Amino acid sequence: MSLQPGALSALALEPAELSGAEPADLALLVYPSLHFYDGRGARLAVLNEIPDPVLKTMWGSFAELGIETAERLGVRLGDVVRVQTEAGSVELPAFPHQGVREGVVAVQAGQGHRPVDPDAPDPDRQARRQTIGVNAYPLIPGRLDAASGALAWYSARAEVSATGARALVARAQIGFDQENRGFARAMTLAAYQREEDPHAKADSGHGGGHGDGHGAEGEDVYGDKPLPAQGAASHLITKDYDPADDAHHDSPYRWGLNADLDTCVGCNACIVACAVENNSPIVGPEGARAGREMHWIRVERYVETAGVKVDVRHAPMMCQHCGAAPCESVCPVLATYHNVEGLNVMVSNRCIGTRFCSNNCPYKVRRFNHWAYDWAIEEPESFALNPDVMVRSKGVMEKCTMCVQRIAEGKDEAAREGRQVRDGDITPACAQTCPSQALTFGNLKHADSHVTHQRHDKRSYRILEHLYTRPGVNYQKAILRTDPHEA
Amino acid sequence: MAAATEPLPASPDAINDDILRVLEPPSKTYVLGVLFCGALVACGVSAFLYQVYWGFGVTGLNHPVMWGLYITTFVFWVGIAHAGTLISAILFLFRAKWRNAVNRGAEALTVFSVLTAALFPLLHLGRAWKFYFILPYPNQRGLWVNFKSPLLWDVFAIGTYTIISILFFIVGLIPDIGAARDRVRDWRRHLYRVLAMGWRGTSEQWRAHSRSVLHLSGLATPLVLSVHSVVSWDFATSVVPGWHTTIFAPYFVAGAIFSGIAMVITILIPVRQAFGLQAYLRDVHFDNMGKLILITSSIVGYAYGMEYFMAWYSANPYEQMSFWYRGFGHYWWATWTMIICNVIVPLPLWFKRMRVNLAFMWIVSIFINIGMWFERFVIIMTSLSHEYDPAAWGYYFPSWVEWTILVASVAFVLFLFLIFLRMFPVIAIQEVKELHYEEAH
Amino acid sequence: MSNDLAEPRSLPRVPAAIFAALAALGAIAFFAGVLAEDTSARTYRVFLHNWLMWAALANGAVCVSAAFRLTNAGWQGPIQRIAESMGGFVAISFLLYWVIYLGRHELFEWVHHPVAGKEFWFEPGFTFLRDSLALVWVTFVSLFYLYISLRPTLGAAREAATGWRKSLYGFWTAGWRGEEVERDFAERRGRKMAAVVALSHAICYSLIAIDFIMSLAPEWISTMFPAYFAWGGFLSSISLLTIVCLALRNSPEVVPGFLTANRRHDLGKLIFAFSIFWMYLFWSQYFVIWYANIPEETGFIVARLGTQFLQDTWYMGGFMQRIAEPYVTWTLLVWLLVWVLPFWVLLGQRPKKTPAILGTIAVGSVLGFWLERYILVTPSLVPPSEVLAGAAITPLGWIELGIGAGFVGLFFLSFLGFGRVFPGAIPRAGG
Amino acid sequence: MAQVLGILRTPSATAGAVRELRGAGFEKLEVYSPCPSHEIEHALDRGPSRVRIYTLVGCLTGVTLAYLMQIWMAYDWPLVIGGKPFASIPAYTIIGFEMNILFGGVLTVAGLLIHGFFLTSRRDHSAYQPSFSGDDFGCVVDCHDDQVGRVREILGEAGCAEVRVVSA
Repeated sequence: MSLQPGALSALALEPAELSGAEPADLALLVYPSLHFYDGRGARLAVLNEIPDPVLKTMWGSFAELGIETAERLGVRLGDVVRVQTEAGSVELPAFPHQGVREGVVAVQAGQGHRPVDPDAPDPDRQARRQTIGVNAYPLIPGRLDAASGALAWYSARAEVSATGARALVARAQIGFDQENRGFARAMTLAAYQREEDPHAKADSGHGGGHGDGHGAEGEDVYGDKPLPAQGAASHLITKDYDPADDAHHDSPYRWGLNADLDTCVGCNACIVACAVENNSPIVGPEGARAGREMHWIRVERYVETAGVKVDVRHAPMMCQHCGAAPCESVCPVLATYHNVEGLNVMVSNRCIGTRFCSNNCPYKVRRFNHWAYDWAIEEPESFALNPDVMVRSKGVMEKCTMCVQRIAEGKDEAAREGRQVRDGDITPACAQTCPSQALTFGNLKHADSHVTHQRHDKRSYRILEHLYTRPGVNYQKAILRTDPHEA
Repeated sequence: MAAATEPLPASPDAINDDILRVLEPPSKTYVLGVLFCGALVACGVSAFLYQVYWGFGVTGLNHPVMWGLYITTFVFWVGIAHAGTLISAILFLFRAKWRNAVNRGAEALTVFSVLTAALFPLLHLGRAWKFYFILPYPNQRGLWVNFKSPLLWDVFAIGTYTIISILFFIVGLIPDIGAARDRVRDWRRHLYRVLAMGWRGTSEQWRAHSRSVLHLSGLATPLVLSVHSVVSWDFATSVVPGWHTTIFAPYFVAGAIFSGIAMVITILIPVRQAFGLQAYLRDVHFDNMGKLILITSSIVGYAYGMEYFMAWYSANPYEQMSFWYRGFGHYWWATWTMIICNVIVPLPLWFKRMRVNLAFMWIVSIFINIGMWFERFVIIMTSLSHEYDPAAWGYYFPSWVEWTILVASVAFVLFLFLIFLRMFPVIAIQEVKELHYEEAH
Repeated sequence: MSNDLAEPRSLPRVPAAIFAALAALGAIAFFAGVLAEDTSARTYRVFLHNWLMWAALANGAVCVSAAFRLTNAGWQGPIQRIAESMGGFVAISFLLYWVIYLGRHELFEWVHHPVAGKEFWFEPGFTFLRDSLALVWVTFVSLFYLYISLRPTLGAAREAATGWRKSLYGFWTAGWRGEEVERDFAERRGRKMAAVVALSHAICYSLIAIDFIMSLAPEWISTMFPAYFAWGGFLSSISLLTIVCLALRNSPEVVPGFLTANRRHDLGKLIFAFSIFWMYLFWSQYFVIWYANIPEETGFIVARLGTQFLQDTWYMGGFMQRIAEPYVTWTLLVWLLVWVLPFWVLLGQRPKKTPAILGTIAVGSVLGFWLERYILVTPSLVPPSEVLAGAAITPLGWIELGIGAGFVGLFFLSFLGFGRVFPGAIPRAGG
Repeated sequence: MAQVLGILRTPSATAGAVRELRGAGFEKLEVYSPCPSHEIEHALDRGPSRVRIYTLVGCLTGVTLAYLMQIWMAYDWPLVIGGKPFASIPAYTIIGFEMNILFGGVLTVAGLLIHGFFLTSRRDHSAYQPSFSGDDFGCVVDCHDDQVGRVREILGEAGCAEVRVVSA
């Protein structure tokens, strides 16, 4: 993530070209954001609400500073700073993090549009009423780059000073340390090539204790501290845990999803796809600051700092469709249960909003409607909703359904052709959108399906499997080309 | 009774006079108190309606912390509700006679707090207007309820407890209503005549009455253990680190008795002073309640220690982190308030001198009330804000709506208690009399 | 009166001979078992479970006396002193503790290699140091409590005592003048010590439960378990106290007719109420673990209750096969003896007052606790998988029964010895 | 028939009067007392109240109903919940226990109402006076008119502060 010095020289930009007075001032870096690029998507609330892939912030722009630089300036996260260049100045909250080179202040471009509808009555349409973030373009002096003849983006020094004000920063994720909990795991290439047949261990389930990816005796899994081994007591259970058991024996299907961490790039496209497919409400900047975003899937970003090299991992996290789901048993009104095809089903119409299911979900993937978000939908906008998915009222839970509407459609399609569902018939929105095909959907009861193969792969593991939740979502470890401990 | 050092009232008839005097027309302060409490209750009702109209966005609840002040306060009031049954039923079975003067007030407190507590699960429902979904009634959807859910056990446990404690309260009250009927001369006479249902104290009535009280005590004793155990299982049956721990049931029961007795002391000391009931609420009562506080405080302290020890001993990173966070994370102030109020502050009560010092007892009891409220706050907040997934850690602070409803709930209990004070004898006349005759004998 | 207090009790010959024989039998079983190569581990295992039973029981008996004092119970009369006489065994149990220390290599895995994540807690030296200190403390406190409790009685008896008793009593009651003020003072001090005894029991036996039972299956945790174990010591001592009282009720050596119907009723109520409370604690632990179904916790229970404990199927089935799994029948028997029978039989008033019924239930309860201790210890050391693979396991083997009998013999010898050294402790004449 | 009322001051005196009267063959007695008294109950010797049967029946009904209800409802629309068996007996024990207590308690009170109020309300209570909820104990004897004298005598000897004929 850090800006490599070589990258600058490739642009043939001489540091002397940076205008501005003091060499002690920071180099200003205005860069196009992943979500808005140059600002063409900035009016879309759904894009505003997607967490930034690195900062995990929503709604707004931030002055990114290196940790030491921020310390030198006496600026903490959320302090509103003024960024001043010869061309202009903007005020925005500071966000110090380790992904920025020291001596640089970085601001995403493409925000700060004036409100289109400042008098919009609805409190939920903050996207229309307010200016979101700041426009960073006025900071650029507007010189041309001699080599290309285009605008010189990187050509100004900026002075950053605290204004004394504080701003609440909407963050989808606060810490990037996974505390040795093995959410996003990795193994070295060498270990992957070395490892024999993990199949015997991969699904040993209840009896085998933590045969859940700790199986490789830690040699390839750094940072994933296993729980104490199971004692002799549970040896009685000899039957291996097979995820296919979590569907009714008459059902030909047990749906499962696979997330390959090696190919996941953390782009968040799956979140957009999911939100659009499933009519997820937009909670607005205030809702996001309160931690009430309604995404059914999130991409967790973890930074492992073992060894000298920084290793960033992304893990998509959605409902795990547990075979023995802790959320189900605590619901008093049967609003969530396990269906015959192995899905964890949420019946929002039955929900009365005790919210116990969310408390008892170890993956924290359930979302609660704090407001009646659907009030924001009016006549022309309502045509943008997916008619196959209902909108939820205030006071009820919702969560990932594995795009149950697409499953129904796929099964209908297959039934019309008089066959069972095959790989590729059904693709949930997240998997469909994923640019690197990190997500795969399929039938775990079918021995030859893609997901079944992936589940038995050497890299396979399930998150928090030691709780015996029997997740239907499988993960595959990222591959580290070099061993960080040796590097 | 060995500890009866202070004089008892002169005659059984004087008992009626003394106790029924409380029912005489109220003073201005009393009326103001009732109005004040009523106003606060009205504020709470408004806040609730505001929340129903807008949704849970008006509270401070957010993504990882889905339970907040409401459940805290719910558990708190359920806990308070345990003192009445403990004093009335358990001590009745143990034949501890000192209970006689205290039990009526404690039972009233039980009824009012359990009624208040029962409101909170409704207040905290996302769709409170659909609360009836939780009852197993036949419906055209053909769908029943989930009897495996701790929240459903709550419905049954709290419901049973409400009904049984009200019945227990009324059964104990009937003879005294009879006495009030024979004394009071104003409009309430008619009310009492109806409520006494023809009570005349015949031997047949007393025979059925004593037997019913005995049986209700026998039923209420395991009930009182079960109710707070069930409430504790709301937490303990989950998989949340910091909630899922086996000691919760007895620990919650001890904590409930602890806070309940403290609340009884908090309320009865002012009542004793205001209505001149020194002859009835004597040193021995406060001495014994002080001892109960000591025992339960020790159990609660043991449980704190055991939880922390086991979290460390488990070598389970989730448990360890959860308890580290509890002591030194965002909510350290709540945790240490809880420990100081519940374990440290009651320590002077090991000395009898402090137990019979009513001013001191009153202050200690208030600290315990605060500490026990914080205990529930700590258990709920610290565990939820720091669960398994590090990407889903968060922080919660209650909003003004929640604080308003908390204050209103206190006002509601006080409101009901004040009304009760003027309507019904606050000390069980017949039981004090029974004791009087036994001692004279 | 004072003559009576110091007059040595004639040792009841037949029971004393029987108990001596039992103790000898226990010693033979123990040494024979330990010296044979193949039964050594088993012998230590059996010794451990018996020791856990009787040490906690003896200390529980002191706690019973302390509880009488703390609650101003007022109905107990000589029963309190009988409980205290049973408590004399704490000294012997402290000596027997060192046998466990000798057998540590056979019993505890963590002596050989550290437990992952618990290296510090189960460092063998530290473990035995803290347990020894805890036992020294709890033994000292219990004996000191007995000392305070006996002082007034012995103070009255010392003039009439003869021989070694005279010097013992003199030493015991040094500074005692026999004034009424002292009596009150002793009473108050006794009450304070009673609180200390109760607290010490709770804390020290919690520690013992962690170090000697939970440590056998070091991956398992339960916050309830230590308190549950300590409480079991208390309840088993009440049952045994009831048996002793019933056995002594016609003895010429105790106040005639001391065990009135009302006192039997009260003892029965204690057993009844506390067995419910035992069940409550058991259930609170069982249920929470069952519901959350986390393998880290369920393993311990599954080894004892079988796979029927698990929620591994959507349907309940195969119940009969499941209770045939190792240890399951014994665990169910514990339930039956400690809770089901006491609850249903002692529900009414009359069974509580009938000596035969009350006695049978009490004997069953003590046996149940003996089995319970067996169940707590053995499956951790001989897991069900080994039993299925052919390891012989029964609580009724010759070593088990022999050592069990040895503890019974020693316990009652200690009880009789206590009565002989302090004949005044349990009053013999009415008064 | 006549009714004679004796007013006494203590439970023991009342119990004494009752014993005397019963000894003399007067079984149609009614005692009013301001508080419960074991002595009086012993003297009247009417055996344990029938309320206990209500409690027992209530408890057994409650627990049976609770289990039947839960198991039937679980199988009426079987849904898999958290991987637990449809009829999860351990989980159903909680509501089984609560309904046991609920029914037991409610029926106990029903028993009290039936035996303490409804079944006894037929009796003529003209002898009742307000001081019976204060510190007076009343002992009412139903007797033939010609026995009034004898009753008065016994009551007087038993230490009645006042004896009068309520109705003749």
